[in-house]
Amino acid sequence: MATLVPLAQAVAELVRDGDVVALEGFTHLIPFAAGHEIIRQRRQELTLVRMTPDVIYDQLIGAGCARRLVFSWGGNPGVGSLHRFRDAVQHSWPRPLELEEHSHAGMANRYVAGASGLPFAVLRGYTGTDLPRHTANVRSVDCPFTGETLTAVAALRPDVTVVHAQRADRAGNVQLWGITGVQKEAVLAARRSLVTVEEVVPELTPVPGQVVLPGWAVTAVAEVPGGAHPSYAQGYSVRDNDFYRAWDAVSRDRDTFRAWLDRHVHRAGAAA
Amino acid sequence: MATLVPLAQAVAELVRDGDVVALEGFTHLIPFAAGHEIIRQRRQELTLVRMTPDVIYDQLIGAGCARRLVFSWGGNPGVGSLHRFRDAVQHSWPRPLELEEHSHAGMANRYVAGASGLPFAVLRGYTGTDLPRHTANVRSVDCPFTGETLTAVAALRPDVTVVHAQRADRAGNVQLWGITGVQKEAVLAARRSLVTVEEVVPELTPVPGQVVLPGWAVTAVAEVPGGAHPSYAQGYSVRDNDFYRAWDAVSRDRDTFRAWLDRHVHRAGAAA
Amino acid sequence: MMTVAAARQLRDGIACFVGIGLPSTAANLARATHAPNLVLVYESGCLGAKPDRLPLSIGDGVLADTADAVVSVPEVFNYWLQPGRIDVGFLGAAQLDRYGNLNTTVVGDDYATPAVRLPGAGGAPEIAASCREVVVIVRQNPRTFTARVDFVTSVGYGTGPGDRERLGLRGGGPRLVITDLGVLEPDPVSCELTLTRLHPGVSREQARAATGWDLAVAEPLTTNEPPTADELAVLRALRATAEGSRP
Amino acid sequence: MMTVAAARQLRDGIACFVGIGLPSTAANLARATHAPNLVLVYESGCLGAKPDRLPLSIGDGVLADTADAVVSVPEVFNYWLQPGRIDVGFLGAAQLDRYGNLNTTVVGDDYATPAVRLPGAGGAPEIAASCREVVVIVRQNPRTFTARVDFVTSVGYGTGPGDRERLGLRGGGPRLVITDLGVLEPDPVSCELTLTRLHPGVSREQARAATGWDLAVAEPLTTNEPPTADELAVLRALRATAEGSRP
Repeated sequence: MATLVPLAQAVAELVRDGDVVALEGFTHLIPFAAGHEIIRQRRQELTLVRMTPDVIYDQLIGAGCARRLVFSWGGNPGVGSLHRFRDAVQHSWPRPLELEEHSHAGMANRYVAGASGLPFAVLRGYTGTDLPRHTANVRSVDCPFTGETLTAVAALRPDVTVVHAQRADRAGNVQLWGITGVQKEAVLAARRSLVTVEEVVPELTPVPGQVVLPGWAVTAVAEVPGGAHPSYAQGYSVRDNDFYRAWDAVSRDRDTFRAWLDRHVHRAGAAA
Repeated sequence: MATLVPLAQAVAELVRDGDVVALEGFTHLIPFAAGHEIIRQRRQELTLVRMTPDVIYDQLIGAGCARRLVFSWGGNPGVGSLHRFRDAVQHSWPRPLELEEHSHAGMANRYVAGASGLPFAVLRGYTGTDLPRHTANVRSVDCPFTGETLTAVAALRPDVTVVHAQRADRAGNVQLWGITGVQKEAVLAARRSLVTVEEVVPELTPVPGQVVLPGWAVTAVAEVPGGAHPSYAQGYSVRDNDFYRAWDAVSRDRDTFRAWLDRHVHRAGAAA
Repeated sequence: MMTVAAARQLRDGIACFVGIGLPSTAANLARATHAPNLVLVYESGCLGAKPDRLPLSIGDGVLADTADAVVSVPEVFNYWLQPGRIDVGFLGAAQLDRYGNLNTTVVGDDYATPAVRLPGAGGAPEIAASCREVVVIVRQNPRTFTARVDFVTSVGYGTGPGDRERLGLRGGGPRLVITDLGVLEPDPVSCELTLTRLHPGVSREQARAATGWDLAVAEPLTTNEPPTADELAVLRALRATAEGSRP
Repeated sequence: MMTVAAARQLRDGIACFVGIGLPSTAANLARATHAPNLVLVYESGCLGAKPDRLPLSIGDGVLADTADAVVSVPEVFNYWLQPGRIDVGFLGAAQLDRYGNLNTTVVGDDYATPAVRLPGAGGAPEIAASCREVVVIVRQNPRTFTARVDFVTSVGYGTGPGDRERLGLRGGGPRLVITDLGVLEPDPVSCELTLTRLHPGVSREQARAATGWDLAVAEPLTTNEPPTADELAVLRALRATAEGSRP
């Protein structure tokens, strides 16, 4: 049964230095507030996992929390590049960042394998590309029936997965809807999980398109209204496209970025 | 784009002698009316595929439509045995019936592989049981990362899958909800598909727990109100448990069964 | 008494994979008495179903209506059962041997021409493989409790100690076999099913006579508490909801 | 003109896998003009999205709100893209070679210390592998149209004829490359991208000068019809909905 705890306590208990941490949310429901709390608690040496590292990972990388990034597409959607990510890769600032990169199909299937308790997943993918040359987690497997050679990807098993959802009830049952991405798989693949929610309600009224994660499959739930900003929570907020556009200028310069981080993450948390 | 056609025409066009035919619906939404139409059109030599062959397959088998059955659990749920199925296996009446049997997990994953365009699926299953000795469609596969030996099942690719759903719109988009079982996978795994629906509506109002099959992924839709009876369509009907109980007596005796079939299937169709 | 004994095995808050019939009755009895937070998982995809009446089939509408989540059948097996998220799996059988291997496929020596064709495997092989522990509920007689099962549908302890590990089965295997006569548990060393408890009014001789092998008996052999008035009242009320379905 | 040329390629009723930016604009232009039944599939899991404004990201709420179905990300790749259900996939690239192989990963000789780190693969490798055909939309200049891509993120025709079959890629590969100068198509024999059409006002010399290899030119080389007034009006109206997003 998931416990309901404040965000700071949940991050303190569930996210440890050196962990493999997945923050998921496919454009929608990105757990920004939890990411900021990880920065505030100055976690180090994390392996950050995410299909689409976007602004929240740019912030975590720029803050120096990450040693390694496992991903399939790193950019500011609809805007352009992630400058902190590029600065880390191209100039090792603020520290070197190891990369392990995949395709979306590969990452999604790695989570599926993790959620399924299997060591690998099979797909048609990567063939003929240069991607498999740079990771040990893509190999081939022969079909035992047809002999056809297919691609195998190793299961992802994060130490902790963090996602944001619209609602939870007091038993920790979690409800999300709209674009639900790979969150169910990412939570079920992880050893521990933290879900931040817009609100805790007495009862989860069914909603079309919902995904429900039973409380007994989640470690902790923290109520964090607006915890997905500047991404959005369908039914609660809209995407703050201006923030994404403004991030381009903020993140281009190291000092501007540091000032932003200090003001909007470190001091914002201290005041809360 | 799915075409909207009468049931008799749909079965005439889509279900052919000798086909591999899957009628799916996990206790809920079982396409009885379509099964009866297959009997009325006296299809022969079918390979019938279904996780839970229950009363509708008892009827198809007793009517002599099937040469082979691929399944994972054959019984009258909550009541007992399927007497026509047993008579076919134990006494070759009305004709011999070849069996290929699996576990539920195996069948479900065979459909998943078919829907995914893969020749096989990987699972933890069958190990240590006598099931793999009697089918060529269960083998082992070694994980290319850990070396662990897992089970592989061959993809299922029915020639035609038939399911029942609550609603469709005029473009053939199909909506079902409640227990949705393995229907999406069975439809997507098949070369052709037929969906019978309780009603065709101008617009599909979203419903919690819904599965929507886009019209461009379905071959034909036929409006057949009550087409799941004696199973049920959540929101439209309740399960006719008395029918399932009564079937036990009807199906025990060959003559009683034939009389039932003549009256409730052959003549019912002729009148329609 | 089988139902009551089975219900008592279910601790509150655990997740339990339930088939229809006795297991479903037992699980719902437990939920209505000492285990209100028992999580019932049905292979039809209903997670956390809270039926207010006994369902006749595992696809009964009341299961979907009351579930925390309804998922697809592939998902219930791949994401929920296979990774070992389910604490207890309930299984029945037409035949069972001294190592708790189960047969629900065919009776008779020849698979192709069986004496009795049974329903088959269903979810059982993977429930037996992957649940943290398995509880078998089965009536005890020499035909059912047989030295050798005609077909291994679901693996208990295979041919003895170490077999589950060798086969890569990650669940714990049968922890209890609950019959109409008493309770059997695997010997911690030999894995052989051993009579550990009798139901009230049953003798060890009756139990041994109802077993098709030389049944080991634990010392001391205890006797189960008879059903309480409360258990019986709840059970009767539950069965009354089942629209005349068999107990 | 790139957007209009791309939109014209989309026949009504087909299913189209759409990324954000130019492909999304082109697909929505087609839907608003000659192809009202075009099925837009976004990798965020939105099948049959019918946005009434241009989404800024592939996870925009308007896509989920207007979709026929919203499915999980694993499902959109495994059940919809991988089996070949999508007719046309749109891709962009930072580099492209004469066989239509695409790079969106790194620019520079050394993967570990790249000159420019690009976003990476996303859905592109499997879109390139599995869609029945691929349309590439990319601006044409010698830096982008390069003799050898620094990294093969997505396979076009590999090293030439037969390579896709050898690799087991089941989609047809790039059918068209639409640039700001014209249109290239693979030669049916050699698979080499060949200039087949120019946009109005562009010369073949301009196109050859903007290509980092010795660009083959089809005879006769035709010129695209300029955008119609209707196409331009719809395109302007669409872009006005995009909240100041880049064209």
